[in-house]
Amino acid sequence: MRQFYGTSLATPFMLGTAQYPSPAILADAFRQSAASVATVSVRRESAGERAGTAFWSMIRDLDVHVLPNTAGCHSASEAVTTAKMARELFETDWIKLEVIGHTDSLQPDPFGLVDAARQLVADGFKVFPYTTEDVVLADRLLDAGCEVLMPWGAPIGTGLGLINPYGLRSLRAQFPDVPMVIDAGLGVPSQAAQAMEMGFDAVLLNTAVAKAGDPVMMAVAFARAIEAGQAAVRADPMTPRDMAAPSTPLIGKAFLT
Amino acid sequence: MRQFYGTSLATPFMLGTAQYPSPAILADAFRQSAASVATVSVRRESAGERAGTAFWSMIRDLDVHVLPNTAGCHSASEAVTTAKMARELFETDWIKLEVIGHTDSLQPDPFGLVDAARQLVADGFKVFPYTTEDVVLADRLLDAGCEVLMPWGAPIGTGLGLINPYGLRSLRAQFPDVPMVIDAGLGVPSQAAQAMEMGFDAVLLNTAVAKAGDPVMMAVAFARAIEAGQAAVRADPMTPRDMAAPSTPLIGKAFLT
Amino acid sequence: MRQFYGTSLATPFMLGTAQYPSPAILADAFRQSAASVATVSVRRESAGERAGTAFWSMIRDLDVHVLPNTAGCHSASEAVTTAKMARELFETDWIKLEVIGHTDSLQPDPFGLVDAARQLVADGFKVFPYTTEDVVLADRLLDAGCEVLMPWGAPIGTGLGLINPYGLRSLRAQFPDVPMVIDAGLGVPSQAAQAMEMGFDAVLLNTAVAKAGDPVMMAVAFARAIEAGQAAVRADPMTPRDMAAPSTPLIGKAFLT
Amino acid sequence: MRQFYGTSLATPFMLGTAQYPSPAILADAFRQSAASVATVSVRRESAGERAGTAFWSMIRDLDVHVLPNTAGCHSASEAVTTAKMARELFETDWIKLEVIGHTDSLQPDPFGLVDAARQLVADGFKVFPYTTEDVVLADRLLDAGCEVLMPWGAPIGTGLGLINPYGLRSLRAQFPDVPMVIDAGLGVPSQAAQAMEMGFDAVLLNTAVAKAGDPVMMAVAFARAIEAGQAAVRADPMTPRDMAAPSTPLIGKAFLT
Amino acid sequence: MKITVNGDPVEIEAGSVTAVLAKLGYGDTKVATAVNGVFVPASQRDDTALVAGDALEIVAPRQGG
Amino acid sequence: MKITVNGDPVEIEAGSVTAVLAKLGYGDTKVATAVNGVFVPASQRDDTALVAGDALEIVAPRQGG
Amino acid sequence: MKITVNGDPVEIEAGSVTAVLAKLGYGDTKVATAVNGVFVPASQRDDTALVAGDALEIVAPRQGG
Amino acid sequence: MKITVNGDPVEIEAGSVTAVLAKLGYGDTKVATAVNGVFVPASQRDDTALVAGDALEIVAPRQGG
Repeated sequence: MRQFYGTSLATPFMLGTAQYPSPAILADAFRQSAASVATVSVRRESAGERAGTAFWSMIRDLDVHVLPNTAGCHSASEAVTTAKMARELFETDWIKLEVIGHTDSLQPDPFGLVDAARQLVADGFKVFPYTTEDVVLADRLLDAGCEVLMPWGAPIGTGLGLINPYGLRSLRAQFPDVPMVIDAGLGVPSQAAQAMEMGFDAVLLNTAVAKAGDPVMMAVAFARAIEAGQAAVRADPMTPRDMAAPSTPLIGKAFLT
Repeated sequence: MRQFYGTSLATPFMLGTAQYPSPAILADAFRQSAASVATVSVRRESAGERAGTAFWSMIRDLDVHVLPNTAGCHSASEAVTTAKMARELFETDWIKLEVIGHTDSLQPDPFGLVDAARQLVADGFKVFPYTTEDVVLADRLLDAGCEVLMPWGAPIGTGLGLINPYGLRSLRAQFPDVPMVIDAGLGVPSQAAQAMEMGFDAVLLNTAVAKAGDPVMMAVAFARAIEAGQAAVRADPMTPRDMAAPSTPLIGKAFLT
Repeated sequence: MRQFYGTSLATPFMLGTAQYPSPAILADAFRQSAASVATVSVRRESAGERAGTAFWSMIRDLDVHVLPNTAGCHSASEAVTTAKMARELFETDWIKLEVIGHTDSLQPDPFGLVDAARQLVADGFKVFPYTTEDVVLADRLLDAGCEVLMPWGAPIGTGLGLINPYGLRSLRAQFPDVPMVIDAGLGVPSQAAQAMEMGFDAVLLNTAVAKAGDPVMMAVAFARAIEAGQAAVRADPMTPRDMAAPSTPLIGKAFLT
Repeated sequence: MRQFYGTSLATPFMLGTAQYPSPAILADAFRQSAASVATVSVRRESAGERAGTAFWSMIRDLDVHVLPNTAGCHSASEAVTTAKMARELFETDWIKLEVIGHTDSLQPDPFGLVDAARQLVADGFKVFPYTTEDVVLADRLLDAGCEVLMPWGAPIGTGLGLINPYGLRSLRAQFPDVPMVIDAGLGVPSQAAQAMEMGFDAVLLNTAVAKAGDPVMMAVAFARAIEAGQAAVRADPMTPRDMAAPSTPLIGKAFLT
Repeated sequence: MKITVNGDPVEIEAGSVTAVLAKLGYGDTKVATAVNGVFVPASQRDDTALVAGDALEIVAPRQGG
Repeated sequence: MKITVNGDPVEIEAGSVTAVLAKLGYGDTKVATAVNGVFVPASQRDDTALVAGDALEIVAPRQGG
Repeated sequence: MKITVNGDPVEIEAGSVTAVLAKLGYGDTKVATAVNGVFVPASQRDDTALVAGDALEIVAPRQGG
Repeated sequence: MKITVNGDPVEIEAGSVTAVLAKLGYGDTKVATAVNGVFVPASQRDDTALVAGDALEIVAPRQGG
C-alpha cells in the first residue's frame, strides 16, 4: 500500500467523525471497522463549554491518525488560517484541504485550492487536497507540493457513488505513483470496493456511515468492502469478455440423448 | 439470512470447483474464503482412472455443502438423467439445474428449465434453477416446486457483473420471500457486494476466482465483499440524494475574512 | 430497410393511437411525423355507440398500415380470440401479439406467447410478437413461424429507454436477418436513435408521444431521431477510442512561445 | 433558441472542417446538414502555397458563421496571439478558445483558460471557451466576460459521448440562462440528441462526421438528431416511471375466458 | 332467456347471434363477436344459436398502443 | 456383442450392467450409469441387461461451476 | 472597548489576547485563536494586543468529515 | 541577417516585416504574422523591423475542429 507523506496506514479506510447518533457509537464504529484515520474540524468554542476538550480526548483514545479539515472554507486565506488553528489544536501537520467553490455541489474551487495548497506546503503542512477528477488541477496540486490527492467520488453527502468512472480512471492512470484517496459521495460499500478495484489507495467517507440505520455495522461493511477491493487488485482479476465461456468443462460430458 | 430448502448456510458464498491451477489451490480458496457451498459436476470416467474418487474425497474434506450441476445439458431429459446420476454419486438431493438454450450466451432455456424442474421436484430433488431475471419464468419455476432461484448476473464466464440491474431489482421485489442467488457473470468483488446490497441472499461464482492471478486471495476478496453487502443491507443505508450536504456541521464555523 | 412480412415501410416509425388529448391531435401527430404504422385495439361496443366506426374511419384516413394488438390478454386463448376479432374488424392479418405474464411490469409471458404465436401462424396470421430480449424465446418464436420480433426497450409506459443494452445487442447479433422492432419503454427521442444505431429496424411507441406536453411536436421529434439513427448505421460510425485525438491537425501549428 | 453573443443561429449545429476525405465532401456535409457554424484554424503558410486562400474561399462559399479556434495551444499567451492572428484572417471577433492542459486527454487547462479568456474579452473578442463540466470554472469564465460556454462531452476525438451526465446536468442547472454548446467527444447522433434533451443549446463536433464512412450522411444524421433533441425539450417529455402502465386502455376489454 | 352481453346480464328472446345483435340494436354497426370466449365470424352469426347462460362479447375498433 | 461405452465402440460379452462394468475393469470405482440416456441406479445394475447397440454412460464426480 | 468574540459584540477592558481569553473565562481550555482573520499562535497571545473593533475567533476541536 | 521563418532558419536582408514577406515571395497572399510570439497586425508590418535572431511566424486559414 502506498504511503501518505511517509506514513503507512494500518488500513486504507479513512472515516469522518460527524453526524453520529452518539460519541459511543462513533467510537464503536472506529474500533470495529479498524478505520486508521479520523477526520476532524475546528469550530467556535464558548467560554466554559469545554466541548472541544471532551471531543479531543475521545478521539485521542481511538489511537488513529487525525486528519483535520478546513470544511466550509470558501477562500484560500480562510482555509489557510483554519489550517493553522487546526495544526495547533490537533498537533499534526496533516490537513485535509477543502476550499469550496460552489455551495450546491460543495465542489472544490480549483483556483483557491491550488493557492491555499501552495501557501500551506510552504508553511510545512502535509496537504491532503479534496479535489475533483480534473487531471490538470491534479498536476497543479502536485506542482504546489501536494504528495497526496483526494478526488471526489460524488458531491459530499449525496451517496451517489463514483459518478464519473472514466474521469477517475484517467486520473489514476495519469499519476500512477501518487497516493490517491476517493473522498466523499459514497453511499454503499460496493462503491468503496469499486474505488479500490480502480486502483485508488484509500477511501474516505462520513455520511454513509454516520447516517446509516446502524452506523457501527455500516462502518464494518465499508471496511470489508475496502479490504475486498484492495485484495482484488493484488489478486489480478480476470479480464471481462463479451461472450460466455463455460466454467464447467464440456469435455467428458455424458451423451444422454 | 434466508434458508435454502431448510438449510442455513454459514456464509452466503457459493463457489465453483473448476478451472483452478491445482487441487491444493482449490482447497485453499475454500478454506480461506469460508465459502459454504461447492458446485460440482459429473463427467465420464474411464476404467481404472479413479479421478472421480480422488476429486470426491478432496471435496468431502472441505466439509462444505455440495451442489452438483447439470452443466452442458441442452434438454430437459438430459438434465434429468444427469441430475439422477449426480444424486447417486454425491448423495445429495440438491441440484443446480442448468438447461442451456443458447450456446454463445449459455443462456438458460426457459422452456426446458421449467420442464426439467417439474420432473426433478416430482422425483424429490431440491432444485436450484440457473435462470434469467425474467419474472414470469421465475413464477413458473416456483409453481414447478422450486424454493430457490438463481438468476444470472451476466452470461457465464464473462465477468461483466450485473448487466441488468433494473431487471434484477424487479425480480427481487416481485418475490420478497424467495431465497435468490446471483449465479454467474461476476468478475470483481464490488459486483458481488452490489448483488447483496440489492437484497439477494447469496452469490455463486467460479471463473472470477479460478482464473484470477491469485485464486486464493481473490476468493477471500469476494468473501469480504459479500459480507460487506450483506451487512450493508442490515445496517440500512442512507438514501442517495442529488444535491450535496455538508458532513462537517457549518454551525460554529469561525468567520475569518 | 428490412421488410416486414414482405411489406416495405415508408418509415421505420410505428406509433400507437391511445391516450391522445384529441382525435385531431392524434391525426396530426401521424401526418406530421410520417409514422407508417398505427397500432390499434378492439374493445367492447355498446348498441348505438358507434364509437368504433368513428375511430376506424379516422384511422383509415391516415392511410397507414394498421397493426391491431391483443393488449391486456393474459392467456394464449384470450389472445387468439382477440386476434381473430381484430382481423375481422381491421381486415388485416397483421397482429401485434401481446400475452402479458406479469401485471406490474406488463412483461410478456414467454410460454403463452409461443403457444399463441404457433396457433395464430397456423391460422394464417402475420404475427408481430411483443417479447423480451431473451434469445431462446426469440428462437422459439421464429420456430413458431414469426418473421418479425418486437423486443421491449423497457416495461410499457415507463419511458426508461433501453434498460438492457447488452441483452438487446446480443439478440440483434444472434439473428442478423430477422426484422426487429424496439417496442415499448421509450421516453425521449435519443433512446429511439440509440435503438436504430444498435441495428434495430424500427421503433414502436405510444405513451412518450401521447403523454408529451405537445404530442405532435414530440412525434416529429421521434421521427427525426429514428431517421438519425437509421442514417448513422448506413454512414458507418467512427470507432470510439479511449484516448483523445486532436481533430485540428497539429502539423503547421505556429510556434508562439 | 438562445443567442450566441446576440447572434441567432439558423440551426444549433456547429461542425468542424478538419479530416474530411475531400473539400467537396466537406462542402456537401455542410450544405446537406445545414450546419450553421464552421470551426476553422490557422496554420503556417509557405510562400506561394496559397493553401489558405483556397480553403478560405471555399469556407466563405458555405455562407455559414465562422468560428476560428486556438487548437493546440498550451498556454494563455500562445492562445491569445493565435486568436489575434485568426481575427485578422477570418475577419470575425468570435474565437473558440482552446487552452490544452493535458496532452493525452486534450483536457482544457482551467487556469490558462480563464487567463486567456480575460485577456481576449478585454481585447474585444467574443470568446467561446472549450471547457469541462466544472461549475466553478464555468463561474470564473463568466466572470471573465464569456457569454457562452462549451463544455466537453468527452475528450476530443474519442466518440465516447457524454461521459459525465450528472456533471453536465449540474452545470446546465447552475446557469440556466447561459448559452451552452456540447463540444467534442460525440460519436453517434443519439448522443447529440441526448445533449439537446438535457437542455444544451447547440452541439459542436468534427471527428464523428469527418471520420464516418459516409461523412455527408453522418452530418445529416447528426442534424436530424439535434433537431429531435431540441424539439423534445419544447414538446415537454413524459416523466419516466419505474412501474409499467398500459398504453392501451384496459377498460372495455372483452372477457374471453 | 338470460345471457350476458359484454359482461352485463340481459334477458332476451332466444335466437342466433345475428338475431340477438339486431334485437340489442346494433343494426349494421361494424362489430366482431365471440361467444363463451370463442370467436364467431360474421359469416357464422346466422348459424350460431345462443342459449341461456351464454356469454356474448361484442367489440369494435379502439385506440391501442 | 457391440455396444458403446462413453461414446466408444466396445466388443464385449452380453450381460448385466454390473457384469459389463466388472469386465471393463471398473471394479469398485464410484460411478453412476445410464443406458441409452436413461439413468440406471446402482441397485438396478444387476437386473439391467445390456443388448447389442446399447449406449452405456459411466460417470464420476468432477469439477463444476 | 468593544470587540467581537466569535461573532458576538463584547464590551471588555483592553489587553492582550491572553488577558482577554482569561477575562472571558476560557481559563486553560484548549483553544486556537485568530484576530481579524489572522491566526494568532498560543505563543504570541501575550504579545498580541486587541484594540477596539477587533474580531477575535476562538475555536476548539470538533467533529468533521 | 539570420532569422527563423515558420521554424526554419533563413538568411535574409534586414527590413520590415512587409519587406521580408515580399522578399520571401508571399506577395499578396492572405496571411497573419507574429514576431517572437507577439502578433503583428498587417497595419503595423511596415513599421515593424526584423532584427537578427527574430522568429517570424506566417499563418493562413486552415481546417479546424
